[in-house]
Formats: sequence, structure tokens, C-alpha cells
Amino acid sequence: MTSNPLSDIMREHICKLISKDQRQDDRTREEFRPLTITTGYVSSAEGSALVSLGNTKVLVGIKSIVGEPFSDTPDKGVLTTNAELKPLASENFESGPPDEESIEIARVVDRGLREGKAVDLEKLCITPGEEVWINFVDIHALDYDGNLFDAANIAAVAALRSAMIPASRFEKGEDTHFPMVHLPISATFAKIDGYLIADPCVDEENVASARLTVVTLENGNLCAMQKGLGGSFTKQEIEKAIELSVRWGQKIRSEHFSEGD
Amino acid sequence: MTSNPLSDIMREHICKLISKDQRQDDRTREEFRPLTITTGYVSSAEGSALVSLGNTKVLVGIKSIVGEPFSDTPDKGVLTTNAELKPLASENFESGPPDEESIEIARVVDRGLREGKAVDLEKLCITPGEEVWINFVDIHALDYDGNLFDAANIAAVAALRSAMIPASRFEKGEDTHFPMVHLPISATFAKIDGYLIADPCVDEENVASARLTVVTLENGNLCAMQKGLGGSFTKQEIEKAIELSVRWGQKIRSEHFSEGD
Amino acid sequence: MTSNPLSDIMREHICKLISKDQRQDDRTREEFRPLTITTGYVSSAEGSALVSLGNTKVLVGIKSIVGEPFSDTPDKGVLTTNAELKPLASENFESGPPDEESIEIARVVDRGLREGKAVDLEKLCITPGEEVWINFVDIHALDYDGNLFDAANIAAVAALRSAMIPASRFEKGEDTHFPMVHLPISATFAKIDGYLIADPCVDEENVASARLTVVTLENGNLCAMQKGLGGSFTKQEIEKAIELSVRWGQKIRSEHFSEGD
Amino acid sequence: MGGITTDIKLIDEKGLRLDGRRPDELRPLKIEAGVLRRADGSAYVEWGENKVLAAVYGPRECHPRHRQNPARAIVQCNYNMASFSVSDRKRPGPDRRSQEISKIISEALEHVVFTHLFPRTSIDVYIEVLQANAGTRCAGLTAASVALADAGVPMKDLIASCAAGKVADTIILDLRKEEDNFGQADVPLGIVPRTGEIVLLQMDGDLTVEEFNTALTMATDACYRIYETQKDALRQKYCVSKDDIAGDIEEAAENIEESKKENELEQQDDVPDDQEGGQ
Amino acid sequence: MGGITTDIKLIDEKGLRLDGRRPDELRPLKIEAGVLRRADGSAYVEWGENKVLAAVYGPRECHPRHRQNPARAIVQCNYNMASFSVSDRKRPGPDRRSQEISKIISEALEHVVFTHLFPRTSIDVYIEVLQANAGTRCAGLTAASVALADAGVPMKDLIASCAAGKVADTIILDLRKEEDNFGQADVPLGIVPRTGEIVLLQMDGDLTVEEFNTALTMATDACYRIYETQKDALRQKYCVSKDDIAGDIEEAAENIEESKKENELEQQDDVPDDQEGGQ
Amino acid sequence: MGGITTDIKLIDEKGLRLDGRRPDELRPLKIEAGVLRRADGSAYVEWGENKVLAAVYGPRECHPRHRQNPARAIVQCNYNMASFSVSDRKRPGPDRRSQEISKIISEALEHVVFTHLFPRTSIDVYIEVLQANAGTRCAGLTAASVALADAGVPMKDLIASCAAGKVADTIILDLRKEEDNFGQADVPLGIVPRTGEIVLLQMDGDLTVEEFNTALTMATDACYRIYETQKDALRQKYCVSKDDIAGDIEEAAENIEESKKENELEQQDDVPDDQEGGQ
Repeated sequence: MTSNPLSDIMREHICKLISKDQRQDDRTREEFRPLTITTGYVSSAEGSALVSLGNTKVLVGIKSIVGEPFSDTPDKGVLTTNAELKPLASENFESGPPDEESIEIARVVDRGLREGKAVDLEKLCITPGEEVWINFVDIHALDYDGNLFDAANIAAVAALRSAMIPASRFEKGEDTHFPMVHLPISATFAKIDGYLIADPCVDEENVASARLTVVTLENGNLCAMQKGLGGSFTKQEIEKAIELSVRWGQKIRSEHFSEGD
Repeated sequence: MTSNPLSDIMREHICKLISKDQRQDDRTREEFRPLTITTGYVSSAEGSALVSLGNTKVLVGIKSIVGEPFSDTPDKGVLTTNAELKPLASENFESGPPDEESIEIARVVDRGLREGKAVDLEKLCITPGEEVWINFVDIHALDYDGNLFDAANIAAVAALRSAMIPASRFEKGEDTHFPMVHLPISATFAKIDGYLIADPCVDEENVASARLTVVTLENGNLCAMQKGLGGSFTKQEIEKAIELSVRWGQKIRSEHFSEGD
Repeated sequence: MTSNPLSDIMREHICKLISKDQRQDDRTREEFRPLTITTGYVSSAEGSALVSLGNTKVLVGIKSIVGEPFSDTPDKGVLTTNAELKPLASENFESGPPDEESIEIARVVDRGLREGKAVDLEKLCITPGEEVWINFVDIHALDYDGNLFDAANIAAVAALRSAMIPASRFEKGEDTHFPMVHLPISATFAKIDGYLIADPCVDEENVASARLTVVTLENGNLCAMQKGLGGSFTKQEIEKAIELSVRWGQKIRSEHFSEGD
Repeated sequence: MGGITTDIKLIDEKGLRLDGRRPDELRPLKIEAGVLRRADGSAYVEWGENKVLAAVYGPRECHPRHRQNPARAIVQCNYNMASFSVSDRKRPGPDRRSQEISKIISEALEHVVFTHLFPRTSIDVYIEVLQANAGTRCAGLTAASVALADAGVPMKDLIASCAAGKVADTIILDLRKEEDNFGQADVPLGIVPRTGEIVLLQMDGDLTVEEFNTALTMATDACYRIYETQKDALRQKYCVSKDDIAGDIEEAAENIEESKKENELEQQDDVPDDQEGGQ
Repeated sequence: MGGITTDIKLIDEKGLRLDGRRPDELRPLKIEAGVLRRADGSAYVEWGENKVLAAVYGPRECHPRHRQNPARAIVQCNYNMASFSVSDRKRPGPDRRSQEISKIISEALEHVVFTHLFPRTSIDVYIEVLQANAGTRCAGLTAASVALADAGVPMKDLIASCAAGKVADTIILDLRKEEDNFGQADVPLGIVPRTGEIVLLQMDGDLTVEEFNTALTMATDACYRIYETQKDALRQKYCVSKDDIAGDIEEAAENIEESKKENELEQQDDVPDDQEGGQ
Repeated sequence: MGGITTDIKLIDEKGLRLDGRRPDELRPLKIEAGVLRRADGSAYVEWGENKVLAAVYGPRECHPRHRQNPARAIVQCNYNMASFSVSDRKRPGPDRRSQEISKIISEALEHVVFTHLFPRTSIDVYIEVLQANAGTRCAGLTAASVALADAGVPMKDLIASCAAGKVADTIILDLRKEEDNFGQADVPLGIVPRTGEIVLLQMDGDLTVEEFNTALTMATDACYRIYETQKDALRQKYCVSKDDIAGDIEEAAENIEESKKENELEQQDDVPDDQEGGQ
């Protein structure tokens, strides 16, 4: 946050590139970094996915237990999302209980899954009012090079999609696939020097004035949105971000989550 | 707590006034500040009261839930008092879990209510040993100009007195008034430069050596007492304080809690 | 941990003594300090023991309640060990939740009791899968002059051995003795300047490079071991420590825990 | 969104809502500046059944020190709901929701405060929700910016904040509790009225891009109306009644009670004008 | 007060209490100074079935720093009950009750310590209740002031502390557990014996003003008796047995055990004298 | 040890274990150095079904300050198990077990790092267990020392770590989960291979002195084999493939998968040799 000669030079360099539609890693302003998804990474989890977005790496694991439903949704399972920004992943992350940054990431990923109706929670009910599946979506940042929002969202969707309900372990019948309905995909943008750029790396995040995350569905609808940081957006910028988000969501779904996958 | 020129001048000024039976706000030593009580301030609470004692403002809200009784009092409801000295109310209050100052206030208010038998806890029993009303008395300091003890006590009594047991919301029959029996009223005194003064404002608290809170009942009996700060009292001072407390209690009850009220 | 003239002189002094098989308190390297055990010190506990090992004093109290067994051991009672290094006992201990030092002591004492099968946990079962005795072994350091590990272990064993299951208080029949089976005794050694010394006092702990605790049983078998601090041991040193530990264990058992005791 | 289904008809045959409002109608809003003595600045907002208090302390020395910024002030907002502000008692202390709201409000306020004037300091904003009925983050941000102005903190502009959303397939303004619980989407917005910049934006639920744009426009228009009420509150304190700065919150509550009906009438007249002006 | 009703007869026909005491009779009290090696000062108090240990460290550097007072030392007391000191296991760590007691004991002790001699430092007092049977705050304060003296901290005087109360409509001294649970009022008191100043005072239950005054007088008188025992403990350590400063707590426990009956006899003689002397 | 009885035959008639291993046989072990970009040094260890990541930051300024040592660096290890690394979900955050492991690993690492070169600094080691199957503290320590080397922290030597134990009255090497749960003893060991010094040692269960010595010898021998794998991992990164330093953890996972069988064959040949060499 503070100003020092090195960060000033870095800022200048990044802004100059962006003004020419260039990035440090040879991307254009609207381009996202390469994405790889490895599901089934952790065999002790019901489902897991290791996602690399450029150099950012996030591991998500799903664990399920049998428990009581919330009293106002007696016929629905429970989905709980936690994020841990481990000090392993960056010198800026600290040990201890989740700070406001991890809470924001967890809540935005959670909102995408919940509002985008990613999982059919009614199918996670065992006995209405008594027993349901309580499912923990645990997000671990392993290597931090910016844009944890999108890496975490995609890892969570991929982990859930690959997960099996551990019914046999709990003597509740046979294991079945998680009841996935939708694939809400998040796209995050930063505003730097008046330009909107997609999928900021950490050096870009450090000089960004504002951040916008847009989560979209298969039909192009919006299911969640979050603006962050001390800067502002114009209405036009938000429209542009939405347009790019819809496109990115379709790309991810077709390249990584097509039927046969 | 520390000594600096300004606070030394303030101390001198306050002591000089007090020696002449005067106060900054034109009171005598034994005089309390004007009191206003607004009940029903918060409609989401079962009962609430906003109390101004001079410039000190305290809001108390009551919430009730159905729960289990304590094992040693199976036929009694539960009353739990919490105080939050929010940083909103003073630059000296900090965010976070209750500190020893808020704990002391909560416990002294609680002791007054409990020992003064303000509420008939047996009438807050639903099914002995199984279900009782658990009632939370939450004290929020909003604006701090000294003597939170009395403002909090009066707000708690007024809030309880105005509260309805939310029986219908919990499907336990019809809402009824809280079973109030007694109205324990607290009076707090500070010792400054050898003088006993009633109802200290914050500038007075800052130079006081000792504090005494006396809680009295309708019949003039005592139900709770608490001495605070690093100074001392003589027996005579305590007798004087008790006498003033009984008078203040009667005044509050007749002016604010008379039958028709 | 830091280096200063006084601690350098102390280190030199201690090392010189040790090289001559001497100690500050007239012990040889392999000698433990005098031990006294007072059981039944706290009548509110089910069992208690105040142990002095030289100037180190530790009080252990046992409290038992009726509760549910762990799901994987439905027919066994529960033993839980906590240690509190109270600031009362040393200027180096701080208030607050257990730090890593108290956790290590609690866990090593616990491991000795558990792995040494000190208590027949099956006899602490009331109704399999439903009710068992949950037993708290609470270790309070009162005066700290080194080697809390052994003082705590011996106090815990003595307290358990003297404890009565409070069955009558919980209306579960008559009080009976705790079902003690084995008496695991711990012996702790420090490495100073290449020498292995038994039962370090605090001045010795301050200059020690490594620590080794060995817990032995009646038959001379090992049931727990813990190496600590940033130094190292050779295989020969460990063999020597084991030999001394077995001897110390037998001595304690015959002097303090003989049948008639 | 609550995502809970209901038989309640959220929009009736005449296109009116549960409380009789038209889709683009705000709940009654009253703002009073300078209601607390001790704080450097404060504001009380009563918005429908929401009652929210905001207090500002600072610029002052920043604690903890490692948060200090040598180049500017930091804005630290603490949003808190009173345990009794909602139907089911809320456990005291910050939960994840309130920490998120505190963060986004802090960030929004940083945009309008001239933070570079006060290096190394912190400007602390405390928002207490005394009574809640959906829309408290917008009410809190609206109150906080009036409190900052009341504290004399130099700012570019106030921030005005309001939510739009969707219930029964209709885009509506300023959702109340039932509409939030049983609705289809919620879009809280905060803008800098002079420039139209968006400084707070969240969305949850299900909206087509067109619906989102409609909601954004509707909320933006409302922000301009709210802005007028904010400025009135400051005028009220500093111009109209210069010699009556006392104004405390009970008075505020009473004043508000009295002027509620007046207000409702007023609003039905003013609002459309403002709406046009805002676009 | 527990406020629980009971069939137990707390005062019998002869006017004696459950444990055979007269209304104004103290439980057996023994105090030993200097029982811990590591602490700068310490004291062990056995008072009826209460066993309390107090240790003092300081004056020493004050942590955390922001608590430092540039003009004087602060006294920080930490009162703690061992988990096994009561019938139902107490969860380890501070609860609200022990935080309140720590606060009022700290404040009382500040009155007698010459704190201005040690600016910026802290004098830390740790009170551990090893076994509890009502009256532990008085026992703790009594022990703490002996421990402060043992630590060589300059003081105006010791503080002596004792409670009076009401059971079965009778004002009695020094309540034990059943009397506290089933009684009608409790008045813990701490005084500076040389001046008679009241530095600790609480009350709960139901008392007329007259009853309160009686209880206050009774507790005050008892404080003077306790003061003598405190001074004896210090004499014992520093004069009588100068070459035997070792005294540790087991020895203390044993000594106490032995001298209990002796003490009970003694008390029945001494107490009335002391009572008069104290007034 | 779990101390739970079982009908499972942990050693079969041929003297082989549940997974077909001989008593003194290690599970397949693969180590990769430098798998994280952001950390100053890192290592990934896949050891049987354990997956462990270690990262090193520092030497860097030590926080909190009061932990600083003016004479040397401190090594602060934080061992953590991911909530999903075990069959029953682990609650996030440090429990007593992980705090103990963090402490003994920190102490072991302090022995090999030239801490006096970096006074007042801290060297922070983070160990994340992503998937656990007994032996994670040994895997963590093994990974951590490779990560320290990868970070360029000056060290006397690496630390190699492995456990031996006892199941079905047989001393065996490198227990997997069932062997740990239903076994009779576990002895985790960490040594400095060049000198044979023992820097980590724990034991739990029931062993005669002779059995313990056998276990210690068996674990020591295995540490020398592990040491070779550690050095290979560093060679792999810094010599063999100087121009391909990228290696990230998925690749590591894939590489490991491919070479597992290869490895198993290799091991059956190499191990006995190493064992002799190690003594």
C-alpha cells in the first residue's frame, strides 16, 4: 500500500504497457491467463481440484458429513465455504483466523455457488428435518500471483463436480455423484490507470484502484457480483466487464467442463 | 490516567467548583442529571429503552428465546446481561470482546436485577426442567458522558418493564407482559477531592478517586452495591450515599415508573 | 535465549561444575533432586497431588464428570490432560491460553499415561456407547525451577492413584478407586556442553542445548519418549538416558508408590 | 437472496408491493446529522424500519501501528448489528457477513475522503444497526458519509447508496425484508452523485444482463434522491438551525415519527422529478 | 446470593451455625508468607476450607506498553480459580466473575501501594484459588497484601478483607458455601486497618439499611483480627525465624493442620479482645 | 498409538505387510524442490499416500518483535493439516497436536541452519499436509529441509526423517495408517545424516529397550536412503535441468505417478545397499 521508489517504477511500467494493450506476461488487456485444472488430487477428500491460473495455484477439497439441516430449510443440505490464505502462498498472508480478505473471497465464491444454484441442495437431504449432508468447500491458496477469486471459484466448481457423496462411509447407501445443476463461473477485472483489465496478476493488483468480480451462468445470466478496493467504476466499464465475463464463462465451460469431461 | 497540563487544569477547575457545591453543568454535589426514557425504541426487540442521563445515552434491548433451564434451577427462566461499550460511544472504547469495564457494568446491572428480584423467574418457566424463556438483556452504550452504571440499570429496568414475552412467535401461546416484580434502581457516586458527588459526568470520572454504586428497592432496602477505582470511602460517606440512593430510587420510580405509565 | 554478560558467566560456571560431575545444588550429573508427594491436598478434587522436585512445585487435580464416549471407543472412559504454566510460577510464563510449552508438557504427560496404560479406561465406562467417565487431569505449575515434565508426570500419576470416582455425586452407585493398572514414570535429561545430566533445574535448562524425556514402566519397558530443544543427541546418549530412566522409575515406584502406600 | 419460496404475493394486481409502494418507490427516509456528543461526527438514519447510527472519530493516530500508511489516512469502518436489531437474536461480535460489509464500506468511503491530507492517521467509522429490515448496508453507508461530513473530514462528495432488486419477475427499488427473503435478486449500489462513479456494487440472485441494467439505473436514480436528503440533513444542522445544534437521537426519532406522513406525501411528488434530474 | 431455598437449618436453636460457629465467629485462618521461591513475594492462606496462593512479581517493565502510566506503577491482579477448586469442574481460563474480582482487587491494592515511586512499571499480583469454599475474594485480597509486603513493595499498610452477610434473618460473619448458597445477603469488605478506609466493598442480596450497617461493622471488626494474623505471618518470616526462610506450601499445609485446633481455642479467647481493640 | 484392537492381520505368513512391503521397506518416496513461485524456497513430498508441501520465507524481519533474538535467527515452523487431508474432516486451525509438531520440527531445523548469520531475523517454514496417511511429521521435516536448501538458507546439512514402529510384535519401518492405528509402537526419528546426530525423536506405545534399539537402527538406516532422495531432488533442480526450473506441483504429481513403479523396483535393489552404506 505504501509508496516507494521501486513500486513507483513498477506502477509506471505496468501502466505504460496497459496503455498499449500489453501486459507483463504478453497478454492483452482483456485476456485471462492459461488455466489448468487437476481434479481428484486429494484422495482423502470427497472431491478436490488443484487449479493453476497463470502462477496462482489454489487447491479446493470437499468434505461431507451427516448433520442436521437449518431449521428454515429442513429439506436441504448445507454448503459451507471457507478460504484460507495460508502464509505458505505469500509473504503477505498471515497465520491465524481468516482475515477480511479471506472472508471476502470465501463469501464471493459461496455467493456464486449458492445464487447460481450450482448444487441441488434438496438432493443433499437424507431425512427432511433430521439428516442432511453438510458439505465443506475448503479453499487453500498455495501460490499467490493475483486473482484468487477466479482461481478459487473454478477450483470449487471443479471439486464439487468431481465429488462423490460418501454415503457408504456413513452407512447411508451407495456413493453417488454430487448433484450439480449449474456451473457458475467467475471473472475478475481490475481497473488500472483508467483501463479495465482481466485477471490481474499480483503486480497488477498492487497498482489497481478497483476490482470487479462477475459470476455468470450457462444462459448468460448473472448470479453474483462484487466490487472491491477504494476506486470506482463507470456504468460503461461494468457493462464491458459483464460482456467479457459471459464470454469467459462459456469458454471455461466448453474447454473444461464439457459433458464428456 | 496520565498526568498532563490540560488534565491538571481540568482537575483544579472541577475540584474548585465542587468545593463550592457547584458542578460544570450547574448541578449541586448531590444532584443527578436530567433523565429521559424512551421505551419501545426498537420494534425488533421484545422490549427496549433508550435512556439519556445528561449527555450519556444507553440503549437496552431484550431478546427472548426458548431453551433449557440451568440444572440447579429447573423451574426458572434465565436472565443474561451483556454490556457493549462500543467505540461509537467514546474514543476510549475499543472494538473486540467485552473488556473488564463492560464486564463490571454488565455484572453490576445483572446483580441489581437478580438480587432485587426484578423479574419473577418462575413465571418464565414453560415446562419445568425442560423449557424456559432465556432472556438476553443487551446494553449498548451509544454516547458516553459518564455514569454508564445508572443509565444502563435504568434502561434495563425500563426495557424489561416494557417487554412482551414473544410466546406467539415460538408457538407457546399468547404474548404476555414480562413478569416484573420489583424495580431496583441504581445510584452512582464519585469521590473527588474528599467530596461525594452524585452521577459523575466523564470529566468528573476522570478525576475521581473512587466510585460507589448502590442499588435500592421500593421499600428502601439495598439489593446490590459495588465500590470501584483505587480510592477509598469512609463509613460516613457510604451511609450518605445510601441515603441519597434511596431518595433517587423513589424519585425515578414515581416520575418514570408509576402505575399508569 | 539472548546472550548477555551475566548469562555467559552463569553458563561458564554451570559447564565447569558439570565437567567435574558437580551441580549447583551438590548433585552429580546423573542425580535427581529430592522428591516429595502430598496427595489429597485439594478436597474439592476427586484426587490431587502436590509434588516438589527440588524447588519446582506442581499441583495436579483430577475432576470427573459423566459424559458421552468417543464414537470410536464406545466402551472406554476419557482421560484429558491440560497443563497451565501460570505466571504465578515464573516471570517467564504469561497469562492466556496454553502456549506451545504447556501444550508440549500436557501432551507428553498424556502420552505417558495413555501409552503406559496407567488407567484401565474400560472400567471407566458406565453404559457402553452412552455414558462414561470423562476425567480431567489438570496440571498447575506453582513454582518453577526446571523440569516440569517429571514433576507433572509424577503428580499426575499420584493424583490419579489417590482419586476416587465420584459415583455417588452423580448417582451412579458407590465411589470407587480409580482403576490404576500401571505407573508410567518419566525421567528428563538435559545436554549441556556435551554432558548428559538428569533432572535439570532452571539455570541448567537455560544453558541446555537439548532435552530428552523417557517414560518407563514397571517391567523396564518404554512407553513414551520426547526429544526437545535445538540440540542433538547421539545414540549412546539416548541409551544412557534410557538406562537411568528405568532406574529412576523403579526408585520412585518403590519409594512412593509401594503397595501399602 | 433467501431463496425460500412463499405463497405471499409480493406484487399485487395493481403492480403495488406488500407495503403499498410502487416498484420504483423508496421507503420513507429521514436523516439527522450530529446526533452524538462524544463522536467527532455522527448521523442517524431512519429508512423504512431500519434504524442506523453512524459515528466518526478522526483523523487520529492509527492503531495498530502496522496498519499506518505513511502516504495517507486509512478509513476503517466497523459495521455492527445490535443483537436485538433482528427477529432472531444475533450473537454479539463480528460475523463473516459484517466483516465483509465493513470492508466494502471502508473501501467505498476511501474513494471520497481526501486521505492524502492526513498521512499515518486513521479515520474510524462505526455503524450500529439498531433495528434492521433489509438494506442496512446502504443505510449504513448513507449515514456514514453524512457523519464524515459532520466530522468536518474533507471529502470530494458524499456517497449515496440504495439497492434495487427483483421480486415476482419485477425490478423494484429498495427491498424490504420479505422482498429480500422471498425475492429473486438484490443489487446494493453506492455512487458518488457529482460524478456518477460507482463505489459500491454487489449483486446476488438471478438477473439477465438487461434486468441488471434496469436495476442499476433504478438504484442510481434513487441515489440522487437520497443525496438530496443527505444534503438537507447537513443543511438542517449547519444552516437552518445554527443555534440549535443539540439534536439528539430521541428527538430525531420523534421528529421522524411526526414527519413520516408528511414525507410520504412529499416523496410522491418529489421523486419523479429527482429521477429525471438524476439521469 | 444463590437464592435457592433449602430445608437446611442455617442457624440452630442455640444460635449456632452449621459448622458450630457463633454468628460473629471467623473460620480458622492461617497465613504463611514467602512460600514460593520464584516469585518476588508470595503468601499462602488457608481460611476454613479455602486454600489460596498469592504471588507478586515486580515492580517490573509493564506489558503491554500502552498500559504504562508515566506517573506511577499500575497494579495488575489476576484472580484465578483452579479447575478442580470447586465441586463442578470450572473451565480453565478467565470468566466474567474472575475478571470482575481481578479488577476490584487491583483497585483496592492500588490504594495502599506507593505506586508513584515506580513510574511506567507494573506490579503483577497472581491469586490462585486451589480449593474454594466461599469467601475466596477476601482470602485472595488478604493473601495478596501479605505477598506484596513479602516482595518488599513499599505500602501504606496491608489490606485486610472479610465478608459479612445474612442467613436465616441473622447477620453473620465469614459465610461458608452453604451459607452463601442458601443465604440472604453477602457483603465482602476490604479495609486499610490503620485508617479504617474502605477499599473493597460489594453487596448482594436483600438488606435493610440497618442490617447493612450491622454487617459492615461486623466485617470491619473481623478485618482487624485478620490484620493481626497477617502481621504475625510477616513477623514469623522476618523476625521469629530469620534463619528459616524456607517455608514452602506443603509445610504450611502441615503446620496449619497441626495448629488448627489450637487456633480454634485461641480464637474464641482472642477474638472479642481484638474486636474491641479494632473499634 | 491408536490402541484399538483389530482382526486385520498386519503381517502375513510370508512376513509381508498389508501393502506387500517387507518390514524394513519404505513406501515409495518422491521429492521435488522448488515447486512454488512465491515462496523463497519450497518442496513437495509424496510419500506413500502422504502429500506434503513445504515453503520457506526468510531470513526476514521477525514478527512479533519480542520473539527476536539479537544473536541469531529463529526458525518458526508452522505444520498444518488441510481439513480435507484426512478421512474425518479436520477443523481448520491449529490443534494441540499440530502445535507440538510445529515446535519439535522448529527445534530440529534450528540445529542445522546457521542461525547466527542472521541475527534478529526469522526463518519461517510452512508445512501443509494436503493428504495424510501416517508419517506426516517425518514427511514434513524431510520436505522442510529441502525447502530450506531451495531457499538458499545456509545449513550444515539436510535433515532426513523417518519413523519405525512395532506391529504384530514385529519391528517395521515407515508405518502407514492401519499400522499406526492398530500397531503397538511408533518411533519418529530425524537425523543429520553427515554426523548421525539425532535431532527429532519421539516414541509412543510399548517397546522393550532392545526393540527400541532395533527400531532406532532401522529408522536411522532409512534416513540415509531418504537423504539420497532429498539430494537427488536438489540435484534435479539445480544441476540436471538447470534450464527447466519451472517444475510446479501438478507436474510433480504427474512425474511421481509415472515413476512410481519404476521407483518400487529401484528401491528393492537399492535399499539394502543404502542400508549398509548408512551404518
